Amino acid sequence: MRLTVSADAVRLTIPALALTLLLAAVFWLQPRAMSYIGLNLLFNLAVPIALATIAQMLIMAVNDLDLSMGSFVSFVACVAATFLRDAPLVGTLILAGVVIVYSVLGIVIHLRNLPSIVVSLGMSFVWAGLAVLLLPAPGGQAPDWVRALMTMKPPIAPMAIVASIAIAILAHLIVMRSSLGVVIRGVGGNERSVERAGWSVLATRAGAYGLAGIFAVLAGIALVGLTTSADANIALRYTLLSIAGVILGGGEFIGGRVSPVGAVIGALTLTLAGSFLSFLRISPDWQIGAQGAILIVVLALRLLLNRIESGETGR
Amino acid sequence: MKTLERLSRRPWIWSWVAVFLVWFATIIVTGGASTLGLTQAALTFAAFSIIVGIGQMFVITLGPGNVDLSVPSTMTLAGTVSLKLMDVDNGMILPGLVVAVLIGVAVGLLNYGLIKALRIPPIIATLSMSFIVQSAAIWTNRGLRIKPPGFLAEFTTSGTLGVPNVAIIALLISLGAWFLLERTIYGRWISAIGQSMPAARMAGIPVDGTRFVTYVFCAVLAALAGYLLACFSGGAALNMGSEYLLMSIAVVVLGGTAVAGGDSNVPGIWGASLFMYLVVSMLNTYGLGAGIRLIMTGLIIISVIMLAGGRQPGAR
Amino acid sequence: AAMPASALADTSGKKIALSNNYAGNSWRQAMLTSWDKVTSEAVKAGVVAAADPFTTAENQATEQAAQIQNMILQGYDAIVLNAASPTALNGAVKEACDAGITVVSVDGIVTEPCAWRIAVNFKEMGRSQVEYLSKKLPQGGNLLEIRGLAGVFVDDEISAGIHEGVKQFPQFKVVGSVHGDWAQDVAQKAVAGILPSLPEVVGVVTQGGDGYGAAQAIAAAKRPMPVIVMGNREDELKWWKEQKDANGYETMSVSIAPGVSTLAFWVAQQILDGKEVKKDLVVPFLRIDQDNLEQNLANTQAGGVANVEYSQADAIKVIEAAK
Amino acid sequence: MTGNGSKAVIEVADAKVSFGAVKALDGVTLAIMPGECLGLVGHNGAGKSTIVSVINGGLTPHQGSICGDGEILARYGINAARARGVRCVFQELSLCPNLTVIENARVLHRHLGGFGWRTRAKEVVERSLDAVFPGHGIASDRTVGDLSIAERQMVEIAMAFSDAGTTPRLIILDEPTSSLDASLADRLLAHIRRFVAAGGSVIFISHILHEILTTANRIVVMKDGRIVAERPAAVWTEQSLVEAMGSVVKGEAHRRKARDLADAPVVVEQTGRGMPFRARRGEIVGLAGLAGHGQTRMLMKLHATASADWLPRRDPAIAFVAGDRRLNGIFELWSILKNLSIASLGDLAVRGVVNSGAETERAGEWKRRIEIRTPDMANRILSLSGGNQQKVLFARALSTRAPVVLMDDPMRGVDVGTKQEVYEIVRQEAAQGRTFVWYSTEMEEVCLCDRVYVFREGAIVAELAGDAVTEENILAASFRAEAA
Ligand SMILES: Nc1ncnc2c1ncn2[C@@H]1O[C@H](COP(=O)(O)OP(=O)(O)OP(=O)(O)O)[C@@H](O)[C@H]1O
Ligand SMILES: Nc1ncnc2c1ncn2[C@@H]1O[C@H](COP(=O)(O)OP(=O)(O)OP(=O)(O)O)[C@@H](O)[C@H]1O
Ligand SMILES: [Mg+2]
Ligand SMILES: [Mg+2]
Repeated sequence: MRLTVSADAVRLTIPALALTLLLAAVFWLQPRAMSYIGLNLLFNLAVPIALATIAQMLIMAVNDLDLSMGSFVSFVACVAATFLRDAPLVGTLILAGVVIVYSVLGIVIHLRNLPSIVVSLGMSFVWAGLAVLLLPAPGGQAPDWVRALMTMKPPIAPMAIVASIAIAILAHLIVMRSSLGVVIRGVGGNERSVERAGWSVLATRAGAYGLAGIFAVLAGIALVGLTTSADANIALRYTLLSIAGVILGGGEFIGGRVSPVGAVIGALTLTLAGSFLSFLRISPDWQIGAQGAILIVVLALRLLLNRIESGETGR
Repeated sequence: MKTLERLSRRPWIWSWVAVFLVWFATIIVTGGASTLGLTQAALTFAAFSIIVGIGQMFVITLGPGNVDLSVPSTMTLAGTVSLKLMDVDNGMILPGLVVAVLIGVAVGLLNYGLIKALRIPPIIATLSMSFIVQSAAIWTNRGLRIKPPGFLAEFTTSGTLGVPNVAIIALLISLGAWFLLERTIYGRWISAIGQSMPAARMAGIPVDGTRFVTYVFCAVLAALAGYLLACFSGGAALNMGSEYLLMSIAVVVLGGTAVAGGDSNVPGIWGASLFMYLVVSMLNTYGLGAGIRLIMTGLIIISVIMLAGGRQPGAR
Repeated sequence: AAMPASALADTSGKKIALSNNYAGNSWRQAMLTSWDKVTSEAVKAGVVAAADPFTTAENQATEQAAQIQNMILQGYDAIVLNAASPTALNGAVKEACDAGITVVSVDGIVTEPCAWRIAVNFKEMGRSQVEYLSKKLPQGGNLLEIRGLAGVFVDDEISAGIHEGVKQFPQFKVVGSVHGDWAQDVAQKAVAGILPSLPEVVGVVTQGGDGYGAAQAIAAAKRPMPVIVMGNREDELKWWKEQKDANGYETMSVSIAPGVSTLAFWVAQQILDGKEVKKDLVVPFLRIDQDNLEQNLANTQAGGVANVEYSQADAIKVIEAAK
Repeated sequence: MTGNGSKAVIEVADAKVSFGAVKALDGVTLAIMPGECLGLVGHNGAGKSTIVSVINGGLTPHQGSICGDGEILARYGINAARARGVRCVFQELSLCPNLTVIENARVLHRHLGGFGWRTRAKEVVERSLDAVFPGHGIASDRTVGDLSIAERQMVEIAMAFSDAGTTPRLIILDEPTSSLDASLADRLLAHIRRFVAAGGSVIFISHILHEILTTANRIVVMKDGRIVAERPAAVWTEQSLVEAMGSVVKGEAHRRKARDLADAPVVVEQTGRGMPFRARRGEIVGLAGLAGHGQTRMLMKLHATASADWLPRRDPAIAFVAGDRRLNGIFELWSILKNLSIASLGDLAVRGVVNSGAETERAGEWKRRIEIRTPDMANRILSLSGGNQQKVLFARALSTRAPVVLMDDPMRGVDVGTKQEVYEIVRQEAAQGRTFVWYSTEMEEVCLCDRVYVFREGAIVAELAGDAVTEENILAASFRAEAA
């Protein structure tokens, strides 16, 4: 029996190592972070990002890209801070409705063979418009149960860590272990062969988009739970963050090669990178540039580890 | 009839149809009185998206995952630095232009350097680069708005025979781009790379050289657009490029260029750029609130792409 | 021996941080420069131990929330905050307060009750524009409104003030409204697009940072120049001055001074010093009129914004006034 | 057909399919009996793949009917076909490269779902792999993309034979051996015989005639969308098959007379693990050995060292003919013309501007020379059959001025007639001083070379020259290292 390290595991070690290194650097700069409260402060805003990253990953699994992720999460946050609190039933219906809209988008994109980039670009305007209509000025308030959930203090590990692990496990089960996940990734890998095996690629794509919608809705709700209130622009950066998170986690743009655990790690890494910079105290002129530099460094690390790794297995 | 049918299969035709519909819907409000003004304004402002969009189109043609997100910050840096250098002096116009172009070359060089050296997806590489370039812009002029030299301000804001000068520049650049794409080896090469990089490599195409030149070309066009825009709007601002991030991508894909690469389209960029400007003008004219306006913009974009339809089967 | 009542807690060991959400325009750059200028002197004089500025890469509430959380970890004693959103940072601000940190929000204020607010009456700023126009143009007419960034608190407030003003002076009518995102080039583009469809406009009400762009667009369309309310940017003032010299053009200019960050710094220092300070403080906005145009223009850096920096004494005055 | 006792598994009657002006099927009637292996041969573009698609349910014929077990099937589609036990191995690999072998099995067998499907799928795949290719050495939790092309083909074949609920009754194999070496192919053929003996049916398409002759019970010859001959396998000979396909028999392919090339200058050289690689001017060097033992990697390395990545070369040093044309051969969006000319644009352009007149002329020349079957070179490349696409790739490489041509098993799916023509061209070009480095999985082709390097585990283990290039020697060298 030959011992083979599965490609998935290899794909994971690199982002995980990058995260560990960064975390070590942060602890070294700011030992206070090495505590229950410190870890929570470092990571709690990564929870919604991780959820959005999983959503983006599902879309990328079928070779599409969602440029509306940020404005969609903002819109959900607005709904959560208004309807979900004041009229839970209506709020729930709206959220269920937008998940269906996501599925329909998948269907339309498939049927008309449209580039997902353009459709989602268009949708980003639509979600932003709806959010502005809902909350012309920032406001609203998070439902109490959401707030309670996000500020919970579980024993042993802080909420941010517990939630991240839970998200990673859930997404792993859905995407890597379930039949639906296999078929979704199969569509990304070779659409024609999935079709030839008698599956409906249409239904699969709709499923992937619907699931992505669900995760994005969760991201919006989690975000409001942390910020306590919403505004129409609250999560715009999630579009690029979620894409970067998937890539950092070892995912690829095409070919259905994704890793849910990697995506969560990617989201955590991105969040941590921001803190790392804060602790470095760079001149304000270069703070923005340093964010770019840290992205480059993390990716360079990925390359370096890749090199070492491929040198070992001789591939 | 036959020509009509052939025309309807051109990927760029739909953006032009949309342009005429929206244009008509706008001028009808004032009973045609605004025709000339609106057309001139549309040509003027579309010119900037066209220049930026052409560069972006070349990059997108390189295949899936290729996109330049550093366009806005390149525009900003080129605008701020060149205006600072010219310092309202008509004699410095040429050095200013040269510096803007050099900035474009430098950014493109660094962009491709990152992509190649770190083997990271261009989308991430150029995003990281854009942060650094933005910082450089902040560092060089700290947000001060310096006026452009008088001649340039006059030139960019006026027209020749009723056609805005910036639109004429955009037209010249478009013709050049069209020639590059359709007639030259370089055009073939980027299209081949966009369809399949391994196949391009095996066919003996200098893949890295071609991609490198393309990224530089895109950054140079962005820098040029920044230079013109800063002169046009009477000074460079640190956030002046931010609009052009999504805009440059939108005009490329709305114009019928294949998102998956390998197939590009110059007339479509014109249609899409005019369209993006006119939609906002139309909705402003109808006096709709920001929310409705955004929703309508989104729905119109989706309708146009639905009409234009997907790509032919067989293409990825 | 009893200490004199005025000798309060010493702040020389305290650290203050500035959390800023945006650095991409001249106003914010002026704000950062003022902060640097005033605080570095204060640090040198030993008033406080540190006053570090931080700026987020993207103008986003979530990123700023993370920034505030990091400041908590870094052990700052006070945070001066120019917030991306009045409400979306409440979670992070609450955590800071719970950690015993003084949070003073300024310009972009937050609604979390535990924080201090140094606010400008934005509504009044909008209303006063229309009031000014009503004096200049008693017969009224059509107005064009240039708004800021949709969905942002300040935009909504100023716009509400303008519409209140229009209600108060019904001879005016807002015939067009565009979003200029507080940027000259965006404003110019939006105005150029709507202008052809508008009837004659007598006044342009703005939010600052967009008057010059509007003037450019109107000039390009070869329309008669309406009264454009300016926003204290140097290029706006310069254009106004040119027009004034050429044809006696009259208008006014109003905006919040970027130096308010220094006021917030001193207020935070006073709070750390143990002073009793009301949670809501008001600073006047900075207004420039026809008569003091030249003087203000002379004091404004080329390409910058008209500015005032505040001293400790100013802060004490503001605090006393609120009592 | 139903008269003689048993009923046909699937019977297609008078099927017509056309793609635009091309009549891919022009009234084909075909029945497959239980316990029968039907051989299907024909030139490139004869319509074999098309009839396969019809039987598989992937393509509805524009005219004609389909019967199964004697009853007419009105609504026949992919799922109906699968429910009847029809399975298909397509020539171009159709697994999902990003999934593991097990997960691919899950995709293939729709009804394998439910809790614990992984265990069941693993069992199904491994059982079938063990049955078809004993001693295969493929771990079922490996990602398909990491497998070699031969391993992938093995997995795909095994999947088709696997049984997860619906017993496979008719298995269609469209050129299944194209990427397998001789020993693996033999194992497959043996399994086909066992399967047929047990009552299963197989449709077997191949351009390698002796495989068909030894395995099939009945052989059908197609030509231009029609069936032109149909006889029991025993009656056919290789000669008569080739004649029926309409190719001019050009006699046995012969190696060129041994030439003395010892004095010719060395044009390519590569050292690595094992023996060094060297090729001289005008030489045809073969790369042999079992599939997937480093031959393709060697070609890639040779190409990488001689080609420029940054600056265009004035004189191309090396040209390449891809075997995996989907991956590194064709440009799918382009016309045949552009696909052909891309490697030699430098000669067709003045200062970077392409001279389209010269381009069209050059393409027309090559269309005549190697008979690319198309009405118009401006048609899209994908409108050509697989074999014709391969011819375009040949023309692309040969039309350059490169002194060295690398060929990566380039005859996959090329019909017999065309092969003979290409062999002839290669011989002529070599005589004029071009060097060919030729990797092939077909022994006949390897034997055409002047000198052969045998590969084993990524390294060269033997060098055979002249008369020593024989099937026995190559096989011996391929396996000897294993014993050592
Ligand atoms: N989708 C299609 N569009 C256009 N023409 C097609 C299409 N599919 C097949 N054809 C044409 O139909 C004819 C029959 O093709 P088919 O693939 O059945 O040939 P084949 O016998 O399998 O040939 P080969 O041995 O090369 O695989 C060819 O001329 C081919 O070009
Ligand atoms: N499902 C399909 N959709 C579109 N075109 C198809 C489809 N199936 C086959 N074709 C076309 O049929 C023609 C035959 O190509 P195909 O790849 O099937 O040949 P092949 O039999 O695999 O190769 P070879 O010629 O090497 O035997 C090509 O033109 C191909 O594009
Ligand atoms: Mg075929
Ligand atoms: Mg075939």
